[in-house]
Amino acid sequence: MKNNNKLLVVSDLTKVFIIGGRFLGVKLVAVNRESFDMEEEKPEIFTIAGESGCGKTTLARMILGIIEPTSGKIFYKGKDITKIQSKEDRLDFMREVQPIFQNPFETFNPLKRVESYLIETAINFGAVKNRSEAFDRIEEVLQLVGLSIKEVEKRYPHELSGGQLQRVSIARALITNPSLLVADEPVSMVDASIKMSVVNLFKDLKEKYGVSVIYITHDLATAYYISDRIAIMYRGNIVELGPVEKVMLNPLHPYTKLLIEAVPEPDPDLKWKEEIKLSAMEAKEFAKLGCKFSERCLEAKERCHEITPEKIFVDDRWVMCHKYK
Amino acid sequence: MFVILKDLFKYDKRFAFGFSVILILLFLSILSFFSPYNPVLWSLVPKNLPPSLKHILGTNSMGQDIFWNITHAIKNSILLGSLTAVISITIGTFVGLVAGYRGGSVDRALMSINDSFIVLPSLPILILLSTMLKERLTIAVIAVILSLFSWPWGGRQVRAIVLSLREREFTYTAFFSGMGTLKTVLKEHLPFVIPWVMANFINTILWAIGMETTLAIFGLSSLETPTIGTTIYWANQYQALLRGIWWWILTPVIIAVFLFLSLYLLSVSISEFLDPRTRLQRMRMEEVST
Amino acid sequence: MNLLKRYILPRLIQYFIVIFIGITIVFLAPRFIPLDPVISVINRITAYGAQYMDPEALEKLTETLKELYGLKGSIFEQYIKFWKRLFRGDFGPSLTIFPTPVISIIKNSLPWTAGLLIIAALLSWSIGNILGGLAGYFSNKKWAKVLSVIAMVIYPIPYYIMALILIILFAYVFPIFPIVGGYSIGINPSFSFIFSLIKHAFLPALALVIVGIGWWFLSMRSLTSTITSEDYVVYAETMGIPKNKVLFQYVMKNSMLPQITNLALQIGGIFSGSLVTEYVFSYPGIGQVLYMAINNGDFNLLMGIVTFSILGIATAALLIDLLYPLFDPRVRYR
Amino acid sequence: MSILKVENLKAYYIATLYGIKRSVRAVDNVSLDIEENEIFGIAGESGCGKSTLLKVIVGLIKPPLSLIGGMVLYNSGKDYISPFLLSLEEFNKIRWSFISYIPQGSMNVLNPTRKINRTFWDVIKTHGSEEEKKNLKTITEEHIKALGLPLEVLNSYPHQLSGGMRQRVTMALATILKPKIIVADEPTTALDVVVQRGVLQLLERIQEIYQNTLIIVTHDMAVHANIAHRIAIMYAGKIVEVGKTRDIFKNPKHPYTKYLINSLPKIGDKSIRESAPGAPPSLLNPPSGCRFHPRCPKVMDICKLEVPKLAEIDSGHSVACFLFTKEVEEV
Repeated sequence: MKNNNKLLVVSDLTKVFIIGGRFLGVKLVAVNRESFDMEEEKPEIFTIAGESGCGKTTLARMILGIIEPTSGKIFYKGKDITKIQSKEDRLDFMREVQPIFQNPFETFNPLKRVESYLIETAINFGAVKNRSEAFDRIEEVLQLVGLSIKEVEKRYPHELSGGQLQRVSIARALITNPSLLVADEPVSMVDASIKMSVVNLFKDLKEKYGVSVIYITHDLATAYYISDRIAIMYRGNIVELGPVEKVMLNPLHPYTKLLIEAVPEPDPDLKWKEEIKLSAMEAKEFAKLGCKFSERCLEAKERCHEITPEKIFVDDRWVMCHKYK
Repeated sequence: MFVILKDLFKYDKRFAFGFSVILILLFLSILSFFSPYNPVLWSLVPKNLPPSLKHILGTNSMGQDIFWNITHAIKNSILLGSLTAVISITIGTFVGLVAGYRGGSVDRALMSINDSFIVLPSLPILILLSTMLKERLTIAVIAVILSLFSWPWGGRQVRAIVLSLREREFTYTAFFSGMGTLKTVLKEHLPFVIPWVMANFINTILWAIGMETTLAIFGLSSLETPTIGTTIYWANQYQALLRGIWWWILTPVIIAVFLFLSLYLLSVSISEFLDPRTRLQRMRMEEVST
Repeated sequence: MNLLKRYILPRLIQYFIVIFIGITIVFLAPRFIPLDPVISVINRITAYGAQYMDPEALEKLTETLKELYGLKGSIFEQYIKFWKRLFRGDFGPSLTIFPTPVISIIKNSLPWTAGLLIIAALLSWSIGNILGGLAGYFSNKKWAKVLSVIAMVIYPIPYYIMALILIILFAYVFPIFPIVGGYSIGINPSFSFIFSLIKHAFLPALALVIVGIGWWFLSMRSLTSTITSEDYVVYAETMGIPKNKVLFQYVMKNSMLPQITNLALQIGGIFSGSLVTEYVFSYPGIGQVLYMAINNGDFNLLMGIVTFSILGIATAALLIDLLYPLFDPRVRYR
Repeated sequence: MSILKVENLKAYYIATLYGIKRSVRAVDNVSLDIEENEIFGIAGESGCGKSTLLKVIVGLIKPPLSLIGGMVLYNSGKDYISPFLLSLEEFNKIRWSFISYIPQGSMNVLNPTRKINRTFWDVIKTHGSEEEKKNLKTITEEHIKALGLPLEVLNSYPHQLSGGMRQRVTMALATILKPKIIVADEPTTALDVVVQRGVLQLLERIQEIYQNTLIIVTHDMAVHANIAHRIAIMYAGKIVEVGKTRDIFKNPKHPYTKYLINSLPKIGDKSIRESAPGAPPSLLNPPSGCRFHPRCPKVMDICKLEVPKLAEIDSGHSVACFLFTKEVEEV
């Protein structure tokens, strides 16, 4: 089987949300028939980037099994996880794939001590036999993220800083020795002065412990900094996917170009020169025929408005644009 | 627990008032167990006596001592309210939990029934039901039929709380910590639901006592059992006010006002105190002061 | 189109569900409760001294009563018939005022109740909301706090107790108002008739309005204090826009919106209140008729009133809901 | 000549709940001089007091925030006036026509039940001259056109506009009366990068057209690099460094600023970035002496005891750090 040495295969994945009841609701295609895969042998940080509402979080949640795809399949180490039924299989899967969430203050119940989640994870996944062993394991993972049990013990979330909490969140995810972390905007709420230490942590995890990471972000600078490959999403589609250097330094898709140009450089010598145009009212691009970016695309031709472009492999990457056919 | 009560008592005037009055009323209702008169029997004392040392609140036209009678009435009214609250909160919480956690068509079906009961005018239907059951009405039966119209409010609110909790990130953290649904509900969500249940419990008691009083006016209650409502009913039947036996009608009215007021103030102050947001604020403040 | 699909249609569906559930309960209640209205009427007749009724006549009477109550045939047939009669507005004859049809008794007393109810609801809604809005916006002012305390004391008191307190105060302690009736007997329709009408309606309306104000005041106050901390209000204040404009155009306009929906939800409660109040003040509305029906075991009349109130309240609530988009542009343009 | 002066400003949040009192020392002894016709950036992490500083600058002091000491002065052309000393009426006169404010989270600052043009008219009616009040329609339309926004937004309700458009409408609203000073609190947070760029360009354009002063607060250093002329760095309620944008980015002095600048990732550069150790302190109970000392790699004994004063070390470049100055802040 071709999926044999793949860590994760996402194929033809679609999620349609119906807002407001089955009869009267409005359809919203959050993720539209997307596919990609990750190697098992070679751990990597795979970034899914895009603006709000592009479907990146929906995609991540489907991979985590929190929401059910409308159609399509997700294979984790050859096993279709959309078909998981039994509690044991679910636990087995969660042992391998763990999430990191966006808001560290929301990751833990504000009315509970944070260590309770660490203990629960250690015990529920059978990593340890009893509470004292659990504490050994917890100390181990906390040290991995640069904390110690003393800093965390008996603390409520509000007594820790955002950076510390995000580390605890990562430590919790590591207790089960997972092979894949799915991190949804893990540093967007972390203070600037400690942001990079959290980002570096992901890098370390990959390099030293062989953990692969799916990094969901809108922050292209950190995406460039840590990732190996990147997928740029626009309105439910991955419009460009490839090695991060290729995609970000030499973007092919017009949307990727626009996105990268819009990122402000933290250098007063590299100020923006020309102005960009913004669309006045948000067009209903989700329901649109053809390429969803065509309304905003400066290079759009007639066919772009009518025919949905196919994915083409150009210069080491997949691009979803008529220009390269 | 005691510390919390002390804090509330000290810093919240509404609580202090409500709690004191409720304690007094509870004391009165306990007194009923030591009542020298059987509340169901008539003509035990001379009729229509104004308040005096022997009969603190006077006597009524049925030959009953009003003070001892009202202690029974308070006890029975509170009992009725609590019973209704227990029944309707159990149903409401159950329906809300099921709708919130199951979602989908189960949720839609349950909620449209629920919402219909909310919009439905309750009094006419309650009147219809109690007219039908007129001869068999007891405290328990009244509590059951009152519950028919008080569960939906709770059901709706529990569902709303559950829906918002389900989408919060810590619920996912609990899920990925390998906690099952039941454990998540009990350990993660209950602290958010309980304050609401407490407040709603008191509010339902309030509503039920009010409703029973209203039904009793129409003569649709367990008329032999003294409650605040039936006391007023009998006073009206004998036209106490027109005949100048003001102590007969005034006693239950004043008791009712104090009972409703204190229950309401208790529910407001408790729900404010237990609200997770205030609770968090308090936790933060304590951290500073220590 | 979207408004119809997303807003109006779901509400219409809900309306029909409400009517369906309500009417079904009304239909089922007497049939599932272990007391037979027919037998209880016959018991009453026998108690009045008709002991010598021969069995055949008794049988006939039972049949007639069953016919009158719609209790003939299988439960399903009865149910269909029940709806059919409902559509014709036929609730059978009243037993107390035999053979006046129930519908015409209701028709006679309905204007009284509707008048009292609408006036009380509108008055308490507008006064309560304006005062509550002011108190929520100027929450630090002394008068706002005093008003809040008063509202907190009034709010939990049921209509009935309030009515009694008013009677004790204004008809007994200070005999200003008449205790009972809808108008003084023997006055011709004229200016003094209207005056008498107002004088008689004053206390019942006052009881409804006072309790109503307490409710609307408290809910409006909490809504307003939430809205007052909304970004757009804080910003309007930052912009230095005059206080009264901020209060009415920015705060009240937005906090009134949920109150419209609440009015739809609350209308059943106000109706219940008016039933009781009418009875206490012997005001000639539905409440009085209801009391008569209960006391005389007038089954048809009771069923008619209950059915009618379900239809009326649900329709009123629906109308209020349907008017809502006129006030909220977010629902109007979606 | 400076158009706005902040002198030894102290503003705390003071709250009481069930008998426990707490005070957050959000702005603690801050002084600033802001020039005419410049874009001045204030940078810092969440909870460092930068938004509070802005609020006090525009005179928005409402409980639980209270002013403990210090002064804010506006240069009205003739003399300095302080928003704290004006009556509400006098203050209303200068609001919007002299100083205006674009608040944080301005996604929701537009009244959902009021058409956009009504809000513009409200502002003109409140603060404009008689002349302006007469022509409020044309003034509004011309202003919208000048900023390059489509006219149809005026006839819309807020919920009909996209987030970016709402943000730009708010900016137009803040500048309708051509104020001398515009104060913007995190104007681009929560916006997507493409929209963010459009919004920043609009801010720059406004500043170019009206030649006024723009004070912009954001935690995003890249935004400052692109738009600000001068930057102040805030840490735990205090300003630790002020300088020209180039100086701050190319030659940061304060150890905290160094961490902040050096940790910024850049597209096209994969070299390792390091964060400052530890975490920012709680303002309920800030550390003694220099508030950065527990995290500072170059901490000295004096840092734990004395508070360093913000002092000029180069022309237009001031630092509050004992590595560069020996001056101690008197409280």
